[in-house]
This record gives sequence, structure tokens and C-alpha cells, in this order.
Amino acid sequence: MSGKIKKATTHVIQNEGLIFEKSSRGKKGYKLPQLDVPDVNPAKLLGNAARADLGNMPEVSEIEIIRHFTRISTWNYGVDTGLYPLGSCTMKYNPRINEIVARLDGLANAHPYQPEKVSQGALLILQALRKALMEICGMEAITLQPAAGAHGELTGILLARAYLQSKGNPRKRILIPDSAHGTNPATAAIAGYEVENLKSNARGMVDIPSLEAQMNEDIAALMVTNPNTLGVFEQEIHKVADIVHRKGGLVYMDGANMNALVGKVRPGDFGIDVMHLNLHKTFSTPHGGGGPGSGPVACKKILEPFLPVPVVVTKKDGTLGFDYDRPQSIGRVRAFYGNFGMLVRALAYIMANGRDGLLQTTEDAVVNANYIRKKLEGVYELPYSTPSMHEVVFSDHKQTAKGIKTGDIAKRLIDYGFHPYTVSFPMIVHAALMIEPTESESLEELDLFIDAMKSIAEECESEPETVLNAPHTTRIARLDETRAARQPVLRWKPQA
Amino acid sequence: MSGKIKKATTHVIQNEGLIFEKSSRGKKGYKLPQLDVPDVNPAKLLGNAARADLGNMPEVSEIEIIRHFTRISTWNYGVDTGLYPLGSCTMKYNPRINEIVARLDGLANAHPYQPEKVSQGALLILQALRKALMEICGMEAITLQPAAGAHGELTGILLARAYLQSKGNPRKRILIPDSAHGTNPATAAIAGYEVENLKSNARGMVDIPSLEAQMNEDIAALMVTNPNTLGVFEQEIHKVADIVHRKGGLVYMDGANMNALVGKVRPGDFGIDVMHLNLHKTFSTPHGGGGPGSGPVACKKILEPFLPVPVVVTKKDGTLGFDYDRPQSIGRVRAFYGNFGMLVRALAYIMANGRDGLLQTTEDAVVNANYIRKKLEGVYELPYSTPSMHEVVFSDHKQTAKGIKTGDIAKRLIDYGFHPYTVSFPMIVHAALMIEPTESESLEELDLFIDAMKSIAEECESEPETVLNAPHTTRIARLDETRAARQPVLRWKPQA
Amino acid sequence: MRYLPKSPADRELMLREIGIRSVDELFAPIPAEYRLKRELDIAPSMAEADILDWFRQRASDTAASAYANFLGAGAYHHYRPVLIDMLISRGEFFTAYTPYQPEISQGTLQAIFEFQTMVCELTGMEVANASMYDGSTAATEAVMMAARVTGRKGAVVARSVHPEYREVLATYAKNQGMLIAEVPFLDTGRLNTAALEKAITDNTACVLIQSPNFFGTVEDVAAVAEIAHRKGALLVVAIAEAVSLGIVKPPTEADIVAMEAQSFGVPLSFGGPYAGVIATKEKFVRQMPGRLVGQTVDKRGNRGFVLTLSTREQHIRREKATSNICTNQALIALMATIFMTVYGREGLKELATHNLAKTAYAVKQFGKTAKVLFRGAPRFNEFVVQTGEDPKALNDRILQQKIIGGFPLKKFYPELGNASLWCCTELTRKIAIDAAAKGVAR
Amino acid sequence: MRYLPKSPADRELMLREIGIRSVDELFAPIPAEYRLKRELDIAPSMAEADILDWFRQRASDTAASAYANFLGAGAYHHYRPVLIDMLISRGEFFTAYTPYQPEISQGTLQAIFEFQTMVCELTGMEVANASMYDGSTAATEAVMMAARVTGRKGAVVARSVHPEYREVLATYAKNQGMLIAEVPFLDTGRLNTAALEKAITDNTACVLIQSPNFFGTVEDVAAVAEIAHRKGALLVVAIAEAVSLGIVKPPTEADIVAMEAQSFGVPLSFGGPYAGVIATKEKFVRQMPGRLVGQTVDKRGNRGFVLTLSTREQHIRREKATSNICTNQALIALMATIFMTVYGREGLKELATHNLAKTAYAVKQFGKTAKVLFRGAPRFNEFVVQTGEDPKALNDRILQQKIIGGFPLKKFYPELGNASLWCCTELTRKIAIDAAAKGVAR
Ligand SMILES: Cc1ncc(COP(=O)(O)O)c(C=O)c1O
Ligand SMILES: Cc1ncc(COP(=O)(O)O)c(C=O)c1O
Repeated sequence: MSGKIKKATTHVIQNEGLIFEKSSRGKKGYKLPQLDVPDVNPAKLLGNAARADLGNMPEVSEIEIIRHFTRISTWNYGVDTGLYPLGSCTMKYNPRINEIVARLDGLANAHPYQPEKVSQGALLILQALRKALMEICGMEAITLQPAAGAHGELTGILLARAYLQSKGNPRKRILIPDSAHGTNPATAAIAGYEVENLKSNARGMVDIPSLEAQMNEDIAALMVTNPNTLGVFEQEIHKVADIVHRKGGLVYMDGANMNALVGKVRPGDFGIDVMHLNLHKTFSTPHGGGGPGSGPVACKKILEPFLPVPVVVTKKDGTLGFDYDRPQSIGRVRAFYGNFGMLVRALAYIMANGRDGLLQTTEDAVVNANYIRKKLEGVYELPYSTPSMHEVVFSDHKQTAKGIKTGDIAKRLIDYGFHPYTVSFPMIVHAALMIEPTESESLEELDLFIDAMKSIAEECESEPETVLNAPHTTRIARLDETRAARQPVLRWKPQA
Repeated sequence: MSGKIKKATTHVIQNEGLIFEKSSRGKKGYKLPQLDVPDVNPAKLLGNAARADLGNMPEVSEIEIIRHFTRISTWNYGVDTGLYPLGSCTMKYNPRINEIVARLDGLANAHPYQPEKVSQGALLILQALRKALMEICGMEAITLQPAAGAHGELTGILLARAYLQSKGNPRKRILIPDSAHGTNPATAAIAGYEVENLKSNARGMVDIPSLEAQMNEDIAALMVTNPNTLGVFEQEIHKVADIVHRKGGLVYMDGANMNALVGKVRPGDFGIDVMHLNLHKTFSTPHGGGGPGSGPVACKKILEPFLPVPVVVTKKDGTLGFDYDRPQSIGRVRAFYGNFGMLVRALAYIMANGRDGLLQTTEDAVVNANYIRKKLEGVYELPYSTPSMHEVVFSDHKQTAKGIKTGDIAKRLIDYGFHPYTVSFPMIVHAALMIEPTESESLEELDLFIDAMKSIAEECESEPETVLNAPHTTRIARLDETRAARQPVLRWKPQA
Repeated sequence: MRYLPKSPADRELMLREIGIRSVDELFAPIPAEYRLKRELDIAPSMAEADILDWFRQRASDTAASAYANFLGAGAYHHYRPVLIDMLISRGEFFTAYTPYQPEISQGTLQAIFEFQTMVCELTGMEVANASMYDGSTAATEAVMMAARVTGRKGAVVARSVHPEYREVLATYAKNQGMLIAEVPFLDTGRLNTAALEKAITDNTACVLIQSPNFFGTVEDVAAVAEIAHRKGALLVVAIAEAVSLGIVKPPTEADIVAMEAQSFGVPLSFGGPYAGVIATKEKFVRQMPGRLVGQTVDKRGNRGFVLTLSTREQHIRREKATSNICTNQALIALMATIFMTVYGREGLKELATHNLAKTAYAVKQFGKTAKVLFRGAPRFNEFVVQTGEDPKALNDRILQQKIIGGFPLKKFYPELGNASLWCCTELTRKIAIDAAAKGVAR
Repeated sequence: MRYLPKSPADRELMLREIGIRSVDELFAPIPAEYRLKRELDIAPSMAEADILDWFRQRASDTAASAYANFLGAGAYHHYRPVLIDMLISRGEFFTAYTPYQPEISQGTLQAIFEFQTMVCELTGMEVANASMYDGSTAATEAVMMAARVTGRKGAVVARSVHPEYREVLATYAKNQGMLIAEVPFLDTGRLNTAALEKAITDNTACVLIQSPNFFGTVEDVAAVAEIAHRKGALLVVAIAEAVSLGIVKPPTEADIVAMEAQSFGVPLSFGGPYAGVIATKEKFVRQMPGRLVGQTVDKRGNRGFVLTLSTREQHIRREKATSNICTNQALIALMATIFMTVYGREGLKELATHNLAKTAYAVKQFGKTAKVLFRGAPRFNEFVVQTGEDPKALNDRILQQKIIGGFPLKKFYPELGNASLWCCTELTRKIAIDAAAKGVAR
């Protein structure tokens, strides 16, 4: 435990090969119950569609499986490990009660097509969550179908498209600020639109004159993120909305940063027509090493007719059911009704917090980000001095003199016991350090992070090599990413 | 990943203070439901028995609790981590299904005093386990009440005492081989007996002539472990039993090493009168960092009248119930019926294995120990060359020349990614290395262990300091145990 | 609030350090007139015990294990080995983000690499990605991928592909100006290859079939591939019931496989989260959507894994990306990986065979009391039953006996009359089959 | 067998390496005539799914959450925060052995050190051990410890101590020639101190009381301590309902506290595993049974924890040890540690107050329809109800309404007539209390 690095040290950890390397013929990790019907001969039933064998699928025992996944898990860092300050990702605490309720028999083992009359509990969960999310967004309609943020974006843009189409013209282009997340332009393209870039102004916000200049009747919608990816609230969002609306366009909001707003202000109240939420950010569902997520899309009344089918409704007899009869619907964006298990978790989170907890959460998230900003201002360059909401974006400008980049500082943070921040995003900042602590961090953890960042800044001066070669304390060092891309090895193969 | 050490490396790991050091006034990790009855004033209800405050109890939030226990858990090594070759401890795989069934609502939330008619499921589990364990031991009666091995020993010796008492004289002494576990003599003392030591012979077994000489009518019982703590089967166990029985004594067997025998031979068949099982060894219930265990005691018919109350019986109406009306009973050895949750797990283990799996388990356990023995013989000294069953005991004789002791080799194993073996037990071996791999280890894991042991033996020659100062890769080095005992600090206190 | 690790004193200290009096100052950038001036219309904070009770009530209002369930149709009820939840519940797995920092994400990365490998082994493809949202979006994105690969803009889709998959494809295709033609099925349940020949044009990027198809019938993939390839189109094979791969020949003749992995240890969970996956030939990898994990080395020569070929992805390529997907279904893919590991080479085969056996038995029993359609081709674990009675009425009736009957097909296949789609898995008990077969008879 | 990580080839290779032909050779040391010549009479290996089904059936044959449960009497139904099982399910905790190797056991060691500290804080004692089997054996070993400390051989025990604790004490005492005298209780439910004065002799090592006692009555610990100490005896206080410590004054006047920690987040589990713990004054520590964790430093000066003062224990001292205990209840103590951490300083108080409130309400309601005994002294969450009807008949009757009535006292306290012991915790709902109070009336 070096004096400089307070949060972490090193400890012995297990190596572990690939599961295929532990396999040998005849080991078993399973046993099936005795068949209670006559056994069959697959070759006879399937003819030449019968499969001969399963190649290199592993054969291992139960304890080897437990050890395999336990061991490799210890090479990971999670929110449970410590501060996970990935900007834009809202890596907050994943409450355990959520995991419990999502696994209750009636919820985990319900088939999506089982009769509505024996699905009232599941339907009520959908209904309760819809209501809560609409209230939080200040919106009048919602779909829970999208599986993630990007999927929500697509759904939302398709709603806009269908709406405009219903008015006679889907239009051609989507305006997207240069600070936007990559999914925004990618989504616009999939929805059949061209992307038109919108420059940010010196304060990091939508540049109103540019918007006025660029907005016209070819523009279907503006996709805006608020707070934007700099963590800055678009103070003129109402003007922005007015400009777009005046030309008949719609305003889509990427709600990835709703953690800064819940209970304080509602997008529906500041001119947004349609938006998505990332339940795996703002509403605490676990990231799971990359997913699953859930990306509900909330919108104004005018867009409701176009929502994907089915929609949950209260039927005449007072029970809940699905309405498929929606002629103006954009159609389905996925099979079934959405990532139900994530919806259960999000609702549990909302219930646990309540209106009081949600508000305090928002405040704590914003306080945490501003505390970091205050403490690191001057140590790292702050490219935009506009007030920060839930995250703060620095640049590596002060450190580049010594040849050190944001990515190096990030790697060095690992030695200090932290997961790095988001590196090099948003793109409007040269070499960004994008830090979002979320509300889940204690003062102690924040102070340790701040100390670490300061200490690294000093190292950039005094011992740049230490930073450039970081991390030093992990079981593997920096990996050769070029090689990975140039000579892709995307699956294991038995040695010849 | 050094070439020499294949199994492990080092990786960054979190530091973490004591939970009290994370506490601050007003943080909360709980919320109680709204009271549905009138609130009360404790001071009024309790008068001067009311408590003022709870001193230094911690105040922390949920995420801090999750991180606290997650972080400190990563400093531990478990069976899930890898080979845990503690001799005498049978650190085998803890099947996950056991954990699931023990937590089923009807089992986890059943109150011990609820009416028998609504406890038939729990009672049937007790009954099924009793039956299986009696069959495995070759015994005619059993109690599941004891909480661990030592508790079982006490119960068993009290059964013997009550039996002898019923014959007119409880007698004075218990014979215990010098290779016995410490709980054996400690138990005898608690049961009101003096302990008489019995020497082992040159092959590590009970010395028949000594036994004949020492056995007399003052001896209540012999406590024998079989296989004994050297991992050696007492080949003359039948003679041993005959000698003791001839003088009216009883033979108690410490069943800690039953993993070597299940399905192959039954203690009841080789002359044992009473014995305990360690379900947390042979029957896979988890050790939990020190407990809970479960130590059922099985015995012959003659001891049945003395079993602790209550005993599970089938009642006249065919349902199961508890029989408390047992006038000759030794009484209770604990409240309620035993460590029920562990009994559930043990039964699940027996069901999963079945008679076929139990037998294979025994064979694999013995093969694993003998494989290690074969590969390390010559590298480490084998003080007894008698055949090994489920464990093998070496000594550090070859290494002491360089001043290296069994405890040092053990510490160095940690750097190689293994939990050490049992150090310096049994006491009849000078500086023992007692190795019990159990059946749960794969050939790969065993080979890595053997490699490590060989490599350490080489280091003892080539770089003894490396061994003497091990471990080198853990977050803390060897701890000052003398200081811990001389200036005991047994609880945290706030800094003055 | 119990999730917030702050004492009132902590909060005060922080405001002081930031240099403000009140937290409101931090929200000043939000124009006052838009701020919410009331509390949210959401109940106050609830106790954990109350939350548990509330959801238990909802769960008990929803049919689950207490019912014998004959529904399949894209979501399958298989036994989930307990190891799965035990392992994915480790915080190191489920609370981690996308493995962008490989030095502290090797657990996730190695598991995905294993997933990719197993999917390749099972599907007969050369590369597989880290996951897609679900089977429907995987199939849809596979079609779009085929369009990129071929430069063609149309697709021919079997009518026996899951109707909801086809709906999703329609939603996506519509806005990209992609034309979708549908090809009917034969009396055997298989694709009408003659109609297929006709439907494929110069502009057909791919043929999309499902096998086993929506009716449980195993398609003749080789024959379909031959036709598609002859006409310069790719073949995309969707697989909704992954367990079939244990005993059904993998669609090696396909160019792209779009699979739903739900059957591999993923809870039904009222329809999600599941995990789609796309697998294909190496030569198409740069047109693939979604994340990919690749093997490489660190500077000391140690093997390690990284996200790779990300120039295909939105965060680098933005509007030119192969897809807009970002967050995927990683933890579900991990479930599937553990499931595949538990069963492994022999177990998956045995498991699939049990499914076959139960279904064969059920077909026999149902055959005695009703008409089982599509008898001319092999099937896996689903079958279509035609009854006198309307399936909804029938299902209502047998629901009393705690049997959830087959999926009524009228909505999607009116031409089949009173037909419904039944499914048997290894979990379907003989006595339930007997009871259901009797129930169908009326 | 799925738990065994060996292939047939592995087994063969190992035999070859060992130098034997058949595994039987390894069992040759067992004399042939004793070996089992048949298979065990145990069913063959079962599938995981079948095991789960079997135990589910047993569980559903056993009353649990679906019933309103008014049983306490040494085992209490409190809400278990979900964090407990989530955390103890980490393999690093539950698959670890006793922390004999501190360098790779600091997780267990630190948690025990925290447990010891919290037990001290709550009980008002100076040291606490790592755990005992349960409350009954803790109380028993505490009495034996008092005998060692004082060199005296008798004990005086309140009749209001849990009857099963007294039975266990009797079992242990009998064989050590220890004499146990019993002291009755008053109409208030409290110990008869006049009788106590008389019962204590020169040979009395200690007085053992329980508080709250078996009837839920809080004893006047200070008064009892005064008497005991005056006569040179120690005072041992047993605590069966640990949640009481949230609101009841700790027994600081005691010399030894023997506590059952089950109430702290440990499932009822039909009676076990629970966790006992012994706490005492520093000066008695060397007579304490059980493991102790102490703080120390490593050679670099880092804080660390080790098992210490083990010269008290059987593995060092053998027959001269303070106890024969080896395996204890570590994982259960960890559950309790997490429970105490979740509730903490304020929560334990609030929780205890909820228990008080529910019980006060119940006493009022039951008082309307039956006689509640022992009204003259404070109680925590249990109370004794006297009815016209025999409690067993009464309980049978209300069981129909899914109410599990109080513990019938006749077996242990025939002098109380038709009395039973009822318990309310924070989980007891008002409507259940109302229904039960009505039920008691008949
Ligand atoms: C600002 C922003 N928009 C959109 C997304 C995409 O969301 P998802 O990953 O859930 O598809 C992200 C996620 O990283 C984001 O940060
Ligand atoms: C041989 C032997 N006997 C007895 C015991 C005591 O068993 P327990 O720890 O369960 O009390 C042990 C445990 O280590 C042992 O190895």
C-alpha cells in the first residue's frame, strides 16, 4: 500500500484459460431427468436434418464452471467495486431488491403470449411504470418496447417520421449537434434520414443563429441531448424548440442525461416532443457488462397514434390488456413487449426512491459532479466554463506538453483503484476527460478520486513514463489493439 | 505471469476500511414500512429499561454496504477460487443447488415450533436424511441435532456415558490416540472424563499391544478416527473394537474422514458403536469461513434409547412428528432440532450424487490424494509409508536443513495461487504438511499444485529467502501474531 | 434515502467546498419558468419489505410455474441450471459497463469471446458478434447487412418466419426503401421453393427463412441456399429455438445466421430481456453490426481480449456505422454462455433429444383427438394443431385445469382455420401432455 | 457425476501414474470382509431439476410466509434485508474455511472483527467472540466459563430462561458434576429476587437469567447483578431476542452475555443454523470459549486481522481447552453483521420500536378477549395469554385461518394453565393481530 495510492493495492489473483481449454471428453456439468415418454431416434425423426455432433463445445463439470466464471469475474471492475465515473453512462448503484423482484416466479417465468387474464400482474407493472415515466418526463404517451437507448432513438425518430408523413411529408434531414453521441446520427441514417451537423457555440450549447439558419422545411427533427454531453443544460432549449416547431419540425431529446433533471424539470415542459430514457442509466438497471438496457420512448399526444404495437390499455371490464389495433402505428420495433425484466427493476427503483428520493438523487448527482469540478479545476483544463450539471468534462491540454493523453491518464487511474472516466468524448472537446460520478458516490470515494487525479497530474510532470506505461498493477498490461483489428481472432479454435 | 508461477498473478484490488470508519450521522441503509398500529413511546413502555442510544453502531447507505462486503470478500480465498487442500477439512465443491433449496420459502421461513401438521415437508427431509446417513454408516439410529463435529463428539460420548451408566458405571477415562484431533480430548473432558493417551505404532496406526495393555474396566470408550489423521485406514480396526468391547467399553469413531469410505465400507460393519459425521466435510455443506457445520451422530441400537430429544418418528396416523417422551435420553444438546439448513443441503448432495455418485466420489477422492502422494514422494519426506486413503501427510524434514518450515512452504504456496495445506497437524508427525485434495479437483488443478510444490522445494534450495519471506503477492504480508496475542485488540474503538 | 451515501453534514460540507449556499444554485441554468414547481406525482419512498410485497402480489397475479405451459412461438420454457443466476449475480459481472477498458474488464471480454466461439460451433458460422437486442432485431439487422454486402435493396422472406420478426423487419425496411416479398409454405410446413424461385429478383439482397420455422418445421436449408445463391442473393437463417441446434443440422449453407438465444438459460420474463446474435462468414465481418471481441496480446506477450473492429460502430462511424446499436444484451449472452457450458457437447444433444421425444409423444397423443398439421417434414419441438373449436375458447377452457394451451394462429395465419401452435420442451410432463390432448378433444 | 471434474481418460491416466491397475488397489487396506459388497440403498443420481422439484414439494408441505405467525419463543420472524443473501452468496465468503491463513482470509477476519465490535456495542460488553453454535449452547458455555472464572461448581438459573436452554445446560452440567438450582418468577414475569437471594450459595459460580426473558418480560438486570455480585457469583445474561437490544438497555451489569443472534437477519429455517455469541469483560477473556479475531500489523505496518488467543482452544490445549468448539457459525455471524450494518445505529432502534408498538397493540387487543399475564413489568415483543380453551385446540382452530398461534406453555409451565406465548414483530400485520385476538376469544 504505497502512500500515494490509497485506494488500492495488488493481491494474488487466479489465472484461468478459456473454457475450451478445460474440456475433456466425458466430463459432464449436467444431468437430465429421466424421460417420462418413449425415447426417440433423432436420425429417424429428423432424417438428414439430424446433427452428427457438436464439434468443440466444451465438456466440463460443475465445479470447473463455477471456478471458471468466478475467476474471470475477478478480473472485472464493477460499480460494486468502486466509483465508475464514465461520463454519459450514469454508472449508479444497482439496487439488490431489483434483482430479487425481477426473479420472482410469476414475473421471471411468465410467457409473453400467455392469456391476458393470467398476466394481470405483469401488465400492472407495465402500466405503473408507464405512468411514472410519463410523469417524470412531462409527457402524454409512452412505449416501453425499445431495448436500449439507440433503439429508443430509432423508435422516436420513426414516430416523428410517421407523424410528418401523416402530415404529407416525412422530410429529408435530421439536425444533430456536433456534441451528440454516435447513436444519434447512426439512428437518423437507419430511419432513412440524412444527417445535418449543427455546430455548438462557445459555451458548448446549441448555437441559436446556426439553428435558425439551418432549420427549414426539409428538416424533420432536431435531436438534442439535454443536459448535453458536456454536462451543460441547454439554457435556451425553449428557443431551440420554438425555432424547430416554427418550421414544422419536431424536437427529439436524447434522454441519456436525465439523471440531472428528474424531479427538477420535465422535458415535456420545455418543448420536447419525443424522447427516450435509458433505464440502464437513470433508473438503475444494471449494465451487465454491456447490456441489457431498456429505452422507453415518451412523447406528446400528437405522436401517440404512431406508437409501436401493442400498447397496454385498460379494457372495458377494468382489466388490463394489449391493444394491437392501431392503424397508424409505426409497427413493431422488436418481438414481444420490451425488456420486461428491466422494466420491473426500473419500477422498483422508482418505488424505493419515491418522489422525495428521486429529487434528492438528482441533487446529489449534480452536487457530486460540481464537487469534482471544483476540486480539479486548474489541475486539468476545463474547456467550457459553462456550469456543469451531472457531469464535468475536462481536457488533457495541460498534460499534453509531456506527451500524455487523456487515455494515458485513464489507464493510470486504474492503478489508483478506479475505473477510468469516458475518454475522448464528446468530440467537440479535444481529448476529453468526461467524468460523471452519479449520486451513488460517498464523499470519501470522491475525495479519493480527486486525490488520485491530482496525484496523476503531478506524475505527468515528475514521472511521465509512469503514466504513459500505466497500468502497472493489472494482471495484463495494455493490449495491442492494432493487432486485434489487423489480424482478427474472433473465436477460439483447437490447436491444429 | 512469471514462468515459474503458472496459476496466479497479481492484480489491482481495493483497499477498504472498517465499516465504522465509513459511518457518519444520518446516513441510512434501511427503511421500515409505515407502522399500521399506533406508535409508542419506548421510554414510557420500558421505563428505565429503555435504551438511550446505540453508541458506535455504523450508519451507512446500501451501496456502501455492498461495496464494503464485496471488497473485503475479494481478499479471501474459497473453494470457488481453487484447490483448498486443507487436510482433515475436506474442502470440496459446495453445490449451488443446495443453496437454492435451503432458501425455499417453506424451508427457510418455517418456525421450529409450528405445528407438526404444517411441517410435514421439513420433517420428511429430516427423515430422509436420517435414513440415508444410517445406511451410509451402517448404523441403526441417528440424531441430527449436533451443530458441528465437536458437538457430535460430545453427543456421542454422552450416549456412551449414559449407556454405561445404565449398566451401572459411567467409568472414568477415554482412550485417545496421539494422532487425534484436538476436539477429541477436549470433548472427553467436557463429558466428564479423563483423557488417556494411546500411542500410535510405527505404521501410524493404533498400537494393538498398547491398547491391550491400557484397556480396562475404567475405560469408557476409545475415540478413534478412521481413516486416521494420517489418512491411513486402521487396518486392524476390528481387533481394536474387539479389545475394547471385551472389556465392556465402546468404540467411538470420529467420522471427519468419511470421505474416504462412503459406499466402500461402513463403520457399523467394522465394529464402531457410535460416530459423528461432519456434513460440512463429507456432505458438501459450505464451511462459510468457519461455520456453520452439522455433526449428526449415528449409533448402534443399544445406544438408541439415549439419543437427545426430540427424535423424529412416524406417528400412528402415518404423519411424521417429534417424540419427546424418551426417559433415558441424555437430554438436549442444543435448542430445536439441529442446523436444519445444513441438513437440507446434505440431503440435496446425497440425492444429486446418488449411490453411484457417492461411490465415484470416494474413489476420486482417494485417487487424487494418491496421485499427489506419488508425484511428491521424494520431493517431500513421507514420514509414514503406510498406504494413504483420502489424504497424504508429508513432513518438512528435507527442507529444514535450510531453515524452512512447513509454515513457510505453506505461505509460499499462496504466491503460487493456492490455499495452503494443513500445517503441523497431526502432532505425531514433526512439522506436518497434511494434504487433502478431495474429489473436487481436476487433473489440471492437481498438476498445477504438484508443479508448485516441486518448484517451492527447488526454491528451498536455491532461494530460501523467497520462501521464508512469503507470501510476496498478497495485499498484506505475514502478520504479527505475537503482538495480536500480547496486546489484544479485539474490537474497534473510535479514536479518542 | 438508503441508496444515497451522504449524511446531511456531508452535503453541507460539499456545498461549502463548491462555494454555494444552496443546491438550488446548481440548478440555476434551468430557466425558472420551466422548472417543476410541485413534487412529482409519485408515491414517497417505500420500504424494501413493501416493495417486495407489492411485486410478490403482482407475481402471484401472473401465471407461471404452477401452470403447464404449451406456449413456444419464439419464447421457450427450458430448465435453467441454477449456476446461471449464481454466477451472473456476481457484482463484477452484472454491475460492469461495456468492456471499453480491457485491463479491468477481461472477465467480460473472455466470456464474450467464449460466447462468440460457442455460437460459431453451434451454428456452423465462422464469426459471431457479442449480441443483438433479440432474435427479431437480429434477423432484421441481418437482412440490412445482406443489403450492404450485396448492394441490393430487396429481401424475400418466408411466411413461416416468426410473424413478429417479420413485423419488425417491416418497420425497419419501410424507412429504408427496402422491398420485402413474402413466400408461402407448403403442406409440409416447409417453404414453397417454387414460389421462392419466382420471388427472387436481381434486387434481392437475401432470402430470410427461419429453421425450425414458426411452425416447428425444420427447413431444407441446403435447398433454399442453393436457390438463393444461384440468384446472387444471400441466405439469412433465423433461429428462434436455439436448443434445436443440439440435434438439428446447423445451417452451414447460410451466409448469415440470426439467432435468438433465449432458450439457452434465459428466463421467459414476459418477453425480455433476451439476446439476439448474428453469426456469419469471415468475409462479411466488416459489414456486421454489433460489438466483437477479439484476441490479442499485451506487451508482455500475455493473451488478452479487446473490443475490436469498432470502426463498424456508431461511436466511431456515426451515420455510416453498420448499425446504431450500442448497449446490447451482454449479461443475457453471459447467461447463454453458462447454459451452453453446463450442457456442453453431449448435454445439448441429449437436451434437444428430450425435446424431440416429448414433442413426438405429444404429436401422437394430440393426433388421436385433433388434427396435427404439417406432417410431411421433420419438426423440432413445436407442432400445429387444428381443432373444431376456436383456439381461444379451447384455451379458456383448459386454463381451468392450469394448462396454458397453444398459441392461436388465426391472427397471423387465418388460412389455417382453428389452428394453434403447441410446444413441448424437456419440462413438459407426460401427464400434462395427456391432459392437454384430452382437453383439446373437448 | 456432474460434481466430479474427471473424464474417464483422466481417471485412467491417474491410475497409470500412481502405478496401479484398478482403483480397488487403493482400497486394499480395508479388510475385505468388512467392505460393503452391495450398492448403498440410496437412489441413483438425480437431475438438478428433479432435486429442485422434490424440495419444492417439501417446502410447499411446510407452512411459511403464507401464514401469519405468532410464534417467537427463541426464534423470531424478522424481515431479512435482501443484501444479506446477496453478499453471503459470494463464493469468497461461503466457500472459505476458517481463516487460519490470514494473508488470504482478511475478508472473513475483518468481518468477524466487525461482528465482535458490534456485539460489544450492543451488549455493553468489552469483548465478544466470533460465535458459538446457538443461544442455548452459548448460555451453557457461559455458565461453564463462570465456573472456571470463579472456581465454583454450581449455578442458579431463572425458571424464566428458555426451557430448552435450561435443558441443554442440564445435559452439559450433569456430567461435570455441576449443580443447577432454579429460581421462580413473580406475577410480574420477573425473577423472584427474594428466592434468588436464598438460592445462591458459596458454590454458586453464576446466576443465569434471560432478558427479555422467555415470557418477553425485561428483567431488572441491575438488581439481579447486585445480588449475584454481593454473593461472589457472576451474572450471566442470556438474550434470545437480539432485536430487543435496539431499545432495551444493554445488560452492562452482567459479567457474561450469551446471545442468540438469529433475530439479526438469520432465516428461521426450522430451528437452525443460528448463531450464538458470548461477550464478556476484558478480564475474563482468557476463560472465554470460541474463536477470537484480533487486530495486528504486518511487517510493512499495514493493519490486518488474525485469529488470536488460541491457546484457549482445543487445537492447542486439547483436554485443557476452554471448550471443545471448533467449527462455529461464522457465515451466520456474517449474516448478523450485515443485518446490523443495514439497520445501524438508528435503524435498530426504530426496528425495535416497531416491535414494541405491534406488541403493545396486540396486548391491548388480546386483553379484550383473553387474559394477558405478567402485566407488572416492561416487555419487549412477547406476551403470555391465558385462555379458557386449551392452547393446542385453539391453535388448531385458528390454523384454518392461516394463523399460527402462540407457543403452548403447558409442557414447560403447567402452573400457568391454558397459557401460550405470543410474539409480534415488525412483520406482524394489524389485520393479523385483530384476527388472532378475535380467534382467541373463540
Ligand atoms: C448521450 C447518449 N446517447 C445515447 C446513448 C445510447 O444508449 P444505448 O447504449 O442504451 O443504446 C448513450 C449511451 O452510451 C449516450 O451516452
Ligand atoms: C479429525 C477431526 N475431528 C474433529 C473435527 C471437529 O469438527 P468440527 O470442526 O466440525 O467441530 C475436525 C475438524 O476440523 C477434524 O478434522
